[in-house]
Amino acid sequence: MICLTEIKLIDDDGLRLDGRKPDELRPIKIEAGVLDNADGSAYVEWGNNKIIAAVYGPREVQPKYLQDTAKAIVQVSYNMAAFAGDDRIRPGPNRRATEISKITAEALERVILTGQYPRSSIDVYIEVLEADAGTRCAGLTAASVAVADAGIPMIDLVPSVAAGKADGQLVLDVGKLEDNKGQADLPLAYVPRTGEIVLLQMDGHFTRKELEMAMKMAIDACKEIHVIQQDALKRKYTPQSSVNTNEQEAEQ
Amino acid sequence: MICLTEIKLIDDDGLRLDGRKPDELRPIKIEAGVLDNADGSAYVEWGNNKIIAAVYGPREVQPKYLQDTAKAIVQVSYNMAAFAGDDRIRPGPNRRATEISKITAEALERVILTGQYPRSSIDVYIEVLEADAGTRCAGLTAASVAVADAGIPMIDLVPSVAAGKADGQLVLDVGKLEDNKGQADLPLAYVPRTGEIVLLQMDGHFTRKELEMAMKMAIDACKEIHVIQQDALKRKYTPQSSVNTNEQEAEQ
Amino acid sequence: MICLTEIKLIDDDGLRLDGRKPDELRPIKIEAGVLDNADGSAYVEWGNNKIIAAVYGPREVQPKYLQDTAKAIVQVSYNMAAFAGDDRIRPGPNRRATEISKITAEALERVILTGQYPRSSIDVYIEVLEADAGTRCAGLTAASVAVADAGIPMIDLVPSVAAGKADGQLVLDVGKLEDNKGQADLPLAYVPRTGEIVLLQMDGHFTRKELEMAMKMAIDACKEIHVIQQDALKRKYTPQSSVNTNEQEAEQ
Amino acid sequence: MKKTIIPEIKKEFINKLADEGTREDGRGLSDMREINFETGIIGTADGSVRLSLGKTEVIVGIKLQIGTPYPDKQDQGVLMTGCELKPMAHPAFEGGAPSMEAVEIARVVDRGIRESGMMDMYSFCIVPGEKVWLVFLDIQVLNYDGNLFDAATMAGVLALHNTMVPAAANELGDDYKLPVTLWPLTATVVKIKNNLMADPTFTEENAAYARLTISIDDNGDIRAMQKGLKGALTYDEVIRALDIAQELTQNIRASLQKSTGV
Amino acid sequence: MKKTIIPEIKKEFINKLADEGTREDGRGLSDMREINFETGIIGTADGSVRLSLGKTEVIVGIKLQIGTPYPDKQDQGVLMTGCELKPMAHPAFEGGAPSMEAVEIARVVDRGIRESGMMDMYSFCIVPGEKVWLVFLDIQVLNYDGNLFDAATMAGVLALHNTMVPAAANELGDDYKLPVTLWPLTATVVKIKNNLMADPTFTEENAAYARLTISIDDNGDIRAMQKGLKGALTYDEVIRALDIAQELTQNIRASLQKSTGV
Amino acid sequence: MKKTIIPEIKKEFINKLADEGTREDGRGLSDMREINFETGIIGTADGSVRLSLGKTEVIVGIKLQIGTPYPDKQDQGVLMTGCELKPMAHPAFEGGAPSMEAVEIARVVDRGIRESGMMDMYSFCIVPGEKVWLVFLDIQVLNYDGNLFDAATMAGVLALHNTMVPAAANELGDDYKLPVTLWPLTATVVKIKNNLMADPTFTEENAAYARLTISIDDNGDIRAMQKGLKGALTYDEVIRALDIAQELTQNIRASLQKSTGV
Repeated sequence: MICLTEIKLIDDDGLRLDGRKPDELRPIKIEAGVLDNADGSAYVEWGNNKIIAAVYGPREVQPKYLQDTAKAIVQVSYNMAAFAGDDRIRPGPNRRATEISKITAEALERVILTGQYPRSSIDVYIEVLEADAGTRCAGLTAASVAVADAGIPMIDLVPSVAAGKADGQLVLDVGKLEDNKGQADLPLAYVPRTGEIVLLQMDGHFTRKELEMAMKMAIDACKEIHVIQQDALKRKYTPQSSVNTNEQEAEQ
Repeated sequence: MICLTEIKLIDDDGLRLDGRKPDELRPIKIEAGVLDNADGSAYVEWGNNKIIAAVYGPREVQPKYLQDTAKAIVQVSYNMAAFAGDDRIRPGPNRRATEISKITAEALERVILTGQYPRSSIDVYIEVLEADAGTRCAGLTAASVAVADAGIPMIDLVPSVAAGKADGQLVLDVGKLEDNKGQADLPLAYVPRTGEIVLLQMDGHFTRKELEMAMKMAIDACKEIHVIQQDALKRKYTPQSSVNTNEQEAEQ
Repeated sequence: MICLTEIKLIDDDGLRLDGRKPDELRPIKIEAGVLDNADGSAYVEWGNNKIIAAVYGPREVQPKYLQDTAKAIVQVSYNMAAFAGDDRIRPGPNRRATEISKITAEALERVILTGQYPRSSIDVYIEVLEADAGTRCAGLTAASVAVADAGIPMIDLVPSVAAGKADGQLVLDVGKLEDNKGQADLPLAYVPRTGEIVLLQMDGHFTRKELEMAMKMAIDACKEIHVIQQDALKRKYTPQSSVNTNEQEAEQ
Repeated sequence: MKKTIIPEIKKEFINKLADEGTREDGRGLSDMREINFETGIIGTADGSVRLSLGKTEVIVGIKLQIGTPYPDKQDQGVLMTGCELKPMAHPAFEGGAPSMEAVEIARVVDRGIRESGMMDMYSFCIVPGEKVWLVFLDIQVLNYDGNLFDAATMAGVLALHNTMVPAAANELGDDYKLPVTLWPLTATVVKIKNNLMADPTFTEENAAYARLTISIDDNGDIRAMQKGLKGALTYDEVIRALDIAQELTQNIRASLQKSTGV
Repeated sequence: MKKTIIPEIKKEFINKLADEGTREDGRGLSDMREINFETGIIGTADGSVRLSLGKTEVIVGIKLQIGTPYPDKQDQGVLMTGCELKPMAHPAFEGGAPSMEAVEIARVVDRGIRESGMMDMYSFCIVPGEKVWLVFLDIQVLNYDGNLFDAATMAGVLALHNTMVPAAANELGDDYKLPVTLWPLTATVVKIKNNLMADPTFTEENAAYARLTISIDDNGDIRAMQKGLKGALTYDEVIRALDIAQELTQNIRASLQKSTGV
Repeated sequence: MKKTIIPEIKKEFINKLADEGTREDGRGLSDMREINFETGIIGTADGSVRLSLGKTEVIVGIKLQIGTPYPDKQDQGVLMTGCELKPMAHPAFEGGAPSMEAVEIARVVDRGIRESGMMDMYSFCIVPGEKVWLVFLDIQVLNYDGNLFDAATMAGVLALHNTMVPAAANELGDDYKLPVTLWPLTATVVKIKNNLMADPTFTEENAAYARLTISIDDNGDIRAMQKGLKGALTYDEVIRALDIAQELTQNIRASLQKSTGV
């Protein structure tokens, strides 16, 4: 217990353990179209998170009774690789992954034009290869790029990030130790084009005022992430490869 | 071992641990129509047993290959709530519940006029909320009231009770300690209108003569329980509510 | 460790622990048509292995989506009885049984004239009642006799046996201790009529030259086993029962 | 869970009523349905409550057992929240493994209670690294008519307040009341077109576009949130939902405390 | 298990025969089919038997292992009876998890043996609360032609009488015969219309209206009963079934004891 | 795995090319596709590699944990190899429990590595009978285009060479490199009509008649083999496959060793 209270998440200069300012994102790198078989895919490195998303569809619904005659269904499977965490993770579904899969599907369903593909399924697979806090946000961020890469029409991409509280102070893009030792975590996904929130969770302790500020902080950051998402797609679909390389380097 | 042999299940006055006479039932309270969604339902308090039964149907058979073109199938799911026993019970099916579900369905199938509903299913759910010995009998007793409450035509209600042996003496409606320390247990369900036995199990040790007496004791008690079942249905379906209240009080 | 190295698998006379010569099979006894319900069946005693194989089919494919419009599918279920090993075996599938079922089905699929039974299934059940090394070979040997007993047309029976290495020397029909303490194991199944290998696995350590010799040793032994398989079928299908008895005794 | 489809015309009707500030059952948009409960009803449980929220009816039972702590939380007890949506409770519920919906409900109820600090998990440690109390909170749904999130959280909190720690049976001294004083509660609102409605019925849930569950502690602070369903909420809608949730939970808390004599 | 439907005309035929006191295979109504068995056939088992009852054929293997007792039975060993109805044994049997029928068979066989007191579970305790013998009784069905209840119980009892406790391999002294002396047996009768038939075949089971399995001990006392199938029995029919069961089990017991040299 | 059917005409085409000594992608019959890999890419793993073999792409992660040995191998560590064929990697792969194909791949990769003696399992014993290292080798398939056997074995061996034993985190002194020096490798050939082809693509695998995977150690000796698919191989074809495998693995080993600076 003693050692826990001694960890200072914010130092005297107002900087966080990894040197970030309270409202600063970790480095984010997105690459679209990384897998050959999938209809769409994206790879995200976000801090030490390493996540790959693949999209198959629109395709036949399996099992058939899930079919919707009016629109495509969106099925998401979020999964942690066996080696992605501190301890080895037993393969197979668990309650945490089930919940994340559900809320991720609900967020994507808002932006995908599912009405264009009745009776079909859009299947999204998110594999966390290395986890470093914020995997659900990074996974959704990757997944929406993968859906776009699959050529499936969407209202907009879905950037997502968590705001939180560490040492009593609001912080953006909660890191691993901040997640464990901090006071609150608020994952949020925001659709810039419509100004809508499509994923929202929270746990911890926020006053009403802190909560409002944290939401605003996350929404602003989503706009930043949205640009990185768009760049990733541009890089893939712009023919001039030399330009792409430059952009990529500039981003890093 | 020593302490076990010291427990006297029948005292010098011939009374049992809870003060009952050998051929006396525990207090039984049945209420029909307790759930809003189910097509029929019943709640039973029987000693400290608390059991709720719900019936859906006749409805479509799931899965479809179980369908019978000549009659309705009866599917029973008997389950103990996680908190219904001395130790916490892990959710999910187990061998005991599977067996009880099977013999309960077989008992109900005898009395339900399944021929009236070909290709359909009558689904019975029995949840034991608190267990105090005799749950299979109390569950079947509740289930048949719930089937009647669903308006499904039956030959008769199915009262059920266990006879047993404690300290070498025949006892009716075996209690928890009598079940653990007694010498025999004989759950039986009886259809008064036809004079038939539709559920019959036994374990322990009966001489042929004891067995015959135990069966008779259980059959007689079933006739008593049958009245309580009928009262429960009458109370629900009689318009004069003041009369119902009186009956209910009288019964307790 | 010390005791392990002290076990000599081959003695000074070149004989093995059970007195066999390096290229000698254990006693093999095959009986065809041992079960009443199955369309075909065979019982094999091979050393202390006791294995029974049953065949049902051609019959309807379950589940239906596995159906092949051009030919029969061959489904094999290899299983160890709970009491077949040194420790009690938990019922249910495991990875070893899954692999053996797969390679056994692939071997049988080569010889069964599946094209004659489109849309149907040939289901093979192999139960190891007592295991004594070499169960997959003995199981396949039994299974092909059972398929023949079912009257399903085949190119040929499929004899199978393992060659191996013990104390650095090639040995035929690897025994239990040789399997545990030996240096290599090579299960092989051979179709005499076509000269083809339809099952081939290996683990351990063979030089290229040893491997070639081991394969030849196993192929030669398969021809011997083939005769025993044919005899089993002849005994069942030859009308003169007195003759059969003689043959049977002669073999033992 | 089987798919439940609410006809478009029904949704229109619900929304039209909402535009007029009312609902099928006559409630105002921010009103809860009637709450009834009875505590201590299950003799085999260490704490229990049967609670109805309108026609939604649940039993929560608490069982304490001695077990080993998690390796990374050697000096803390363990809270485990279970929920199944059994076919008894609604014709759309199916048997078998817990559905995605059941998992979400269990996790949201767990979070709402856990994050409030209502349970001091350190106080459930008996021997660090060896023996701790495992607290099982099991939700048995008898009848489902929407908004199980709030009903189950309320029932869970009431059941915990009703719980006696079975110390004697475990040779740890006399039984004692579970040391809890706080009353975290959730309020769930759904959005149907542009209207927000608290405490949705089954029909309203299925007509709704988005759902937000908010856990509020005794101070009015926010302890957990969960957005659900396939639609979105604007920032302003979240703010309105927070207004509703803070007021509703304050009122319910007062009334629950009064009923239980706190 | 797949549904098996016996045509109505077949049932009529079986019943007509029964009215005349006979059956498809020529037996009288209260006759058992021929029993054949061989013990000690599985070298890896501590006790084993292969038994056929008519065309129903089973192997029972007994394995003893050292394990921990149940918390509420610290000074007793554990008997575990397993049965699967694998597709090998009958075209109606399917793969996968044990069916309801398999569960019922395992539990009824277990009860018939356990309740007889044939196994003194206290004698299987090695160190109270720590080390006891786990006795696994596994039923492997090779061919199914009805009345597995009686076949498996007989095989189980024979296998237990054939069992050597593997003490030496567990460093507990010399191996010794499992200390059992009793011979509990079951007899199963089915009711087809108004006739009772003992030891039903598969066809008779499927034509039958009700089934009753009765476990009888060496004294002719009743140790367990199980009614099955979707019909009913009158009190008088149960009495007749008891008559049949007491006589049948007495005869079989004598003959099994004779065969095994008891 | 869903059934994948390659049209007969496609098979003819593949075979025609093979008769001419070439393949759809221009390779010779005994050529491997291009191999690319990067080690140490997963920070949470003790060893890792991302490897592509043509369009087949896998990640192998190694995790070491302390656990108890198997009862019959008290003085040895434990190697556990896991593989799932998740729907991400190919449209024919389905969710749920590992398929027969995934089980076979995991077991063949495990055998190829284990039988080579590359891992001295005794060196993973910490306290005999009590504490040993459990080595988890998990294969994550990102994109499947055939011959996962060879790709996963290569990736597994590279990942083991990349592994640091997490001794410090387990209070067992400083971390150290996993003591491995050998490079077992597999080569897989398929037979299409009468031609043998190494390193088959997905299309070639599905057009093929038989498959043979051969594990070869640093000395060119054979450590494991696995025949697959529904056809047969003659003795001579096995000999030719051995020729191909010995040459291919020697070349790949040299090139992998060079790349990793061994």
